[in-house]
Amino acid sequence: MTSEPYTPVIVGFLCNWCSYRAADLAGTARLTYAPTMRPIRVMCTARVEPQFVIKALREGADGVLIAGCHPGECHYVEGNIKALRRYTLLKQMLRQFGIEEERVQIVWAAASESKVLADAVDQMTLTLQALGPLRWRQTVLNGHGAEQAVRESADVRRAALAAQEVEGER
Amino acid sequence: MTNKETSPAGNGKPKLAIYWAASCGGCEIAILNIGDKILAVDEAFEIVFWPCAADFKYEDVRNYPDHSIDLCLFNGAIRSSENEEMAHLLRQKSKVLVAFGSCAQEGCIPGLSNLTSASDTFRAIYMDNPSIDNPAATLPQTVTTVPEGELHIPVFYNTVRSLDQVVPVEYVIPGCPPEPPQIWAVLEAIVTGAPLPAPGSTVIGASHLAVCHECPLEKHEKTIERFYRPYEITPEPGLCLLEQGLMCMGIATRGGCGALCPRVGMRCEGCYGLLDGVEDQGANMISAIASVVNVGKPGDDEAELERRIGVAMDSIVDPAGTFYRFNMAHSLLHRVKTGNNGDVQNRGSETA
Amino acid sequence: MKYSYYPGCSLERQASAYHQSTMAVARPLNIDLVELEDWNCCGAIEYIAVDLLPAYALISRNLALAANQNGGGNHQIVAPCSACYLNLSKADKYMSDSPELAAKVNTALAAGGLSYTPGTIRTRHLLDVIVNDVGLDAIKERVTNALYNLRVAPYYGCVVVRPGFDHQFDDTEYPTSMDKLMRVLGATVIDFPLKSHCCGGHMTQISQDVALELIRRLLKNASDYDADVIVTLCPMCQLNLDAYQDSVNKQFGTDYHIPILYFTQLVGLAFGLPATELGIGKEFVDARPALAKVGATPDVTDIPASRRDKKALPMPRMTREGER
Amino acid sequence: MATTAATVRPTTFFDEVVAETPGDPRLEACLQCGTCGGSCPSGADMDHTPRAIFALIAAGMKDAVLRSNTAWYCVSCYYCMVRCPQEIHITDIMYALKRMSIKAGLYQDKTSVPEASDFAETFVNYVETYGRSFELGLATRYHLLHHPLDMIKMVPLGLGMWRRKRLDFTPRRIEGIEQLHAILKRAKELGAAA
Amino acid sequence: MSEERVGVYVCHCGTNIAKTVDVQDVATWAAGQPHVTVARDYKFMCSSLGQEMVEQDIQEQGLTRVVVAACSPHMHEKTFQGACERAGLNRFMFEMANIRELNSWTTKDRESATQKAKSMVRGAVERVVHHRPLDMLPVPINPNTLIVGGGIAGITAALDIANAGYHVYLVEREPSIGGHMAQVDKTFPTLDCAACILTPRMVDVGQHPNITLLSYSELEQVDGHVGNFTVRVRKKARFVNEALCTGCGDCIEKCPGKTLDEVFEVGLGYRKAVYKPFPQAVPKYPVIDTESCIFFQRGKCKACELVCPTHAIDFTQKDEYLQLQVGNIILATGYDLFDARTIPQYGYGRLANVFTSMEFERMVNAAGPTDGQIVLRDGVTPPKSVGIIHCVGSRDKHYHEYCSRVCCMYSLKFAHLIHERLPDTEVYNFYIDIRASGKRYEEFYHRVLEEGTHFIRGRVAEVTDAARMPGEEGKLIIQAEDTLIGKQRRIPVDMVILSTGVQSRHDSHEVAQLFGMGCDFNGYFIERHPKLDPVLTMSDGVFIAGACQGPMAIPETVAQAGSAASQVISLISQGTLMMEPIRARINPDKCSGCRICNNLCPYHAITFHADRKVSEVITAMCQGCGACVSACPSSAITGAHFTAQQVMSQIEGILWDVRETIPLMAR
Repeated sequence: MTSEPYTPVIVGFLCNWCSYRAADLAGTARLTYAPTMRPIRVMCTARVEPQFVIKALREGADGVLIAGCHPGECHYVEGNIKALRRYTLLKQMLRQFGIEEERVQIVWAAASESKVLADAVDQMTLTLQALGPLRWRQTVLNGHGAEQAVRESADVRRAALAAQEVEGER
Repeated sequence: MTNKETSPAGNGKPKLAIYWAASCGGCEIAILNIGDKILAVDEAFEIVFWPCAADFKYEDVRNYPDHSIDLCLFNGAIRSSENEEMAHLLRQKSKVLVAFGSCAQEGCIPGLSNLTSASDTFRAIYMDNPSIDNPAATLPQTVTTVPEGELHIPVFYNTVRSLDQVVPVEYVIPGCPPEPPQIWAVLEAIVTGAPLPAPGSTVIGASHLAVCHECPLEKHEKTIERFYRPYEITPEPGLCLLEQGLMCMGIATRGGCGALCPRVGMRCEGCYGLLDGVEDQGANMISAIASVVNVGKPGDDEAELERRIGVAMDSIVDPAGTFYRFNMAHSLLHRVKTGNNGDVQNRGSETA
Repeated sequence: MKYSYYPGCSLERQASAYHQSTMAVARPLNIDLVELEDWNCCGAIEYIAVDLLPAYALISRNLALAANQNGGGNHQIVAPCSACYLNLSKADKYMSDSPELAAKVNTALAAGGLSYTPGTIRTRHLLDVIVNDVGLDAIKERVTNALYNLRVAPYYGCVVVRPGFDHQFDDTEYPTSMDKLMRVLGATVIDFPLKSHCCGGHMTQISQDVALELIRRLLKNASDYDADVIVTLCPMCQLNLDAYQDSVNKQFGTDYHIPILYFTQLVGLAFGLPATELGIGKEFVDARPALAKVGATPDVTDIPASRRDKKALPMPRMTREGER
Repeated sequence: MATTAATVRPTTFFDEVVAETPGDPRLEACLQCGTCGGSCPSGADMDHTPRAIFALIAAGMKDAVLRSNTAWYCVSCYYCMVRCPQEIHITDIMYALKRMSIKAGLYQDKTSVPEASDFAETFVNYVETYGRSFELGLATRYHLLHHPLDMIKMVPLGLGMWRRKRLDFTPRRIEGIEQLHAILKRAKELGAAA
Repeated sequence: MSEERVGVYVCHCGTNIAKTVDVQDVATWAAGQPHVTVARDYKFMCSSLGQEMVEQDIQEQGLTRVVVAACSPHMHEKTFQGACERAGLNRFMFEMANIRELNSWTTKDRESATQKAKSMVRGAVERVVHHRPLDMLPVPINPNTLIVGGGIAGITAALDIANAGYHVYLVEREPSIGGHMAQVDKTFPTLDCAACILTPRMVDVGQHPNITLLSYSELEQVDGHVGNFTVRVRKKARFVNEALCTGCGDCIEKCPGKTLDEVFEVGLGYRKAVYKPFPQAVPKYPVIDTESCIFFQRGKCKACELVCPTHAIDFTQKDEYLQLQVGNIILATGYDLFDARTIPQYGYGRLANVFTSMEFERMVNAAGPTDGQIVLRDGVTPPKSVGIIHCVGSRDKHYHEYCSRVCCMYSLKFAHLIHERLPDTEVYNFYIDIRASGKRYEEFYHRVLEEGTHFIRGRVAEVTDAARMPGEEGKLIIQAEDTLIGKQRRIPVDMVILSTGVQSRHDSHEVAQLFGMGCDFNGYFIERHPKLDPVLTMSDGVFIAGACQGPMAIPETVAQAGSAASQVISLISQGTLMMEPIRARINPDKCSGCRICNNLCPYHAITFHADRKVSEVITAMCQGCGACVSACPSSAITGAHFTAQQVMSQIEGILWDVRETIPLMAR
């Protein structure tokens, strides 16, 4: 299902205390990684509302990366655990919308773990390249197309009749 | 708005239109449920279009001058080309267009079919349905040639939309259906010429606070270990249902209904839709609910933490259908992912 | 409890006593061991030294067969030989960690019409199954002929406890499962300091001088502690300590006569099974004199009077887990 | 993606060793503490302790490393691996060095231990032929090759084994031997291609 | 919103950004974006000229918002906020796009980097137009201070603050203050007697009019926020009435209940059931340990009650609870010692003559269980040879990856003390590296070398009593590789000392949670900045000092304690404190009283008003994490400077290109 090679766009929510600093450190250490992640700083992963994630996907991102402190190391004690709970439920729901699991990821990167963060971006970029673009606006904008609905109902009928023929020959 | 303008028929009463698009008809009944007050409505308005109650043809409406209808209550979602055409037509003819009820406001139950595609819907209705015998695989066709000529029926769209996604509306009256006292309050205000809020998809006939505000059940700090479906437990009376593990949507749902469901021990399903300042009802619900699921604490092993949280969230069955029961068509995602041909793509292990 | 059983090459002949005694005690312990059909050699520690991919393919053929035999479910395979246990669990672990390796191995397996998903089969050592699945309480109930007064040195060797891929069941430095098992059987257990040191492995073939020195250390230590028998759980350890004991005595001018038995043989004896059914008699160093010391009642005089000197400083309390 | 021609670091011997080891052996993390050398049962007999071998690898001294008897004296006890404070996969690296030394042909050097590699190769031969190992054949063939004079010493042991029914005179062949051959052949091709 | 006038400034950062990002292109492009009034690029935005450019534009062009695309906000956000403020613009009308650390330094692909920079700028522009002016929050400061932990850190900080004229509550878990330093015999490298330098300070604490010493007490609960904390302390029952007790010690002498002292004597000595940890204990009052007291266990005895001349023994005493009001808190909870039993191959607990370093400290201490005699476990035989093993539990991924920083030096001290007391005894130190990087440390190392200590460079593999060769019988054999000669060695010795490292307190996670702070992987409290703010934490008004922050020796501990004290004193002297206004606020007109948020706040900053059925955030307690903001199902909670509108707009902004290029398929 891989289409033409494309450069994915990832929206990255980085917590101010660990992962944003990890990202800063990745730069300071001149770690090279894919320029696909567009960062948004939040004070804590607990500030990442599920609707931010959904909004990013809807507005054209191919994936969303949430990055925070390791559980137990949150600067706000357990904000990241709240984030993990929301993320877990959100993913279960996104699956119902046909959005592949890999498109929304959470990663724990402490302030010193610049490599972890850089690797996560690279890895996610590869994964998204394999999955192909998401183009959610296209899904929404084209979904109700009239022509298409007409074509489809014809398709359904054709398929059903073909199936019956096969049945009949037996 | 002023309601003293002259109408084409010239009897001086403001003109009222009521239309039923993709919906169950409950909204029409809700209007009748205002009881005796219906006479006052008849008294105050001249009804110029109400296919459910009186014999009007679309052609009649087409012949009205533009903006000649003073108030149009439009219920139902936009599901077919007919719905869409009527939305445009009534928009053109009406001064004030009101999205009446949840279907028109946010897609409501018809909107849930955005979790599938038109072809899958047809397949379910006309082919795979156990009570259907359809050997010729006859499906609704938009164009059919008969000896007399070509017949046309409306196109069944792939995606359900709300009214305001098709045409601009002045006001929205939420609810599935809107509660009769609220309907009357709005109509009364219009009849008496009371000032209405500024138009622009503005919600009227409802509260600006969540259902919890009207709900008499006792509320505490919330910590939830797991969730139950309504048949699994008998809720303790007098106690917040959400705290008892029932997925009550009241926290994220606009009030105005008087919290009728929770009062009698039924969880709120969210029919009054989202609150002002909220972009996505389901996403807000996820955030709120997941926050108070009392699983995991700092210092837990990371893998174990993820596993346990996963298990707790698994007790929420069909999150999309639960959190977007009424709001699907108005949500940020709007529908399930489709391929270039509009087909629903592989959806993993979707269970409902 | 049902398991796939992977005997390994040694148990076919060289260590047939281990196989015999395993089968003999499996019945009373309610362990159902179903031998993996047409299994092949695990490659010991040699194959991996020659070629990487064929070595993993060789091992994985067994895992694939086991997965098929069990209908693709999540199943367990029991290996009594330490090297087999290591190889099966190691291959599974490394393939789980490296999808790339797993893919290559699967390409090779495909040439034989097989495939294997890492993580499908869990490899267990026989000792782990007996101590942790059957449980010491259940074993205790079965003991009819307790091994009172027999001084045993529990000898684990290396690769059952190290490196302890995913399913580590005992300490890598100071294992105690077999100590506990032997105590349940009524034996007097020596706190054997070299319990997890090396028996020489394949060095008996490659550089006998190196191997004999390693064997000597173990025999000396066991003898320093007055062990009657060394009890082991690995065919290689048994062979080295047993068959080369004579060579050690010749090389170093020592006179060790310490029989080397499999733990399953002692379990069998304590259950009252006849020695012949347990393969006793196949060992080079005759076990009969040692086993003759088994008494009907525990010898109370053997317990050392441990009065500490008043001036002595207190010993640290051992509160570590597993020491209770 | 368009990138400017980056300077590519030439592959070093260190890289080769890491590439030959499955997984991430973490070799670069060695802090030369000597826990491995101290723990090794055959450490006293090695030309270089494992720690010293790692230093030699880092220094790029390929010849010295692949000629050393160190890897061949490894008894696979895994003490070094579980004790290493940096969690370096030492035993796996030893296996990798054995393979590299066979490939490079350096083990044939008279100062090293050709016996060990030949023992391994003889063993592999039997397994590849029959699917299972064959102790008698292994011992005789290998000893005839390397220690013909010691063969006589082996006789009592062999006889003892036989008397105790611990020895087969004929190898056992598995039923699916052709399947195994096909698998191993493919694996070797894949290994060679890499 | 269209009336907002945004200035965009793209920094070259010399070539740091300009090399990879086409900064001129970004600036030219930005000038054409919505809301943007002026867009410029400049060599060094953070220079005074760059800042002046911003200030000038604000004043001359009437900018209402400023975006600077440069380095990390952690680097220069405050710099540019200052520039805005100088030009009369509220500091929060500013946003930074980090196109250096997060962009130009991480790729060589100029085209992608430029595109990413544009996205980040557009995101910042879309966000900044929704910014609201915010004011810093003033908070009054209660002048009392709580110090938790009465080791050398707590003692030092308490005296510093008390001497400045402010009141201190010093809470200590054990019956006496003094901490680990009181257990130690000599301190390296000066070989001062620890007791001689510590006890005068302890006495000062006990007598200081500005210090309330709460020993044998534990912290139960902390509420409130900087300037105004309410703390609940449990004063455990001593069964000795402090008002009557003179500390004469008669009760201790007559007590028949003897038990192993596992705390102060680390299991090497005994104490009575009624006891003081050590003779110079402060406070001087003993405590009765109910576990070993014959009266508490069997109901009979009361020997202490009989002999007490002042009738101070009170078997009916109960735990007391105290409520304290303080403005600041210093945590000086110290460290635990690594448990040597964790490493079985070193034989501790199994092999009698393997000792831990703290056991040895007690042994060489003249007031210790052997009166300072260095002897084997039999209590009489002096060792002829001693092996000291460094890095036990440290520098090892299985235990603690970090260096414990004190072991090398105390191991050298041990070697010296052994030479001093037992001149004929051989001492072997097994080490990986000798870390002697303090004042006069290296010189001390040289002195020990000259005294004839054997240094073997190699981490010990195992300690065993399994003799292999003649000469090893009856000895402990230390096996290691001597890495300097590349050979395995086995050294038989009589005594082994394990230089165990330090680790965080076993309950550090619970304590951290009590104070709403974070712990790192190893359980050490996280400082606000490891270099620049080592004693501040993320919780305003909570400071840390000493080894609860990480392994450190006495001089650094004392320095940190002094630093924490001066931070507290400066806060108190200010009277009020200005705090960042990034806080949550609940709009009472939108709150439905659903109470979802009520227990989400780790700082307990949210209260529910049952009468009005609305929840409220106590602004001063809020730390601005946003957990409640995200959770509010009514969107009634706004997180200042991180509002949903601001973030959603930023999302639209950074996705400007993909949003616009997705084609609308024809109907």
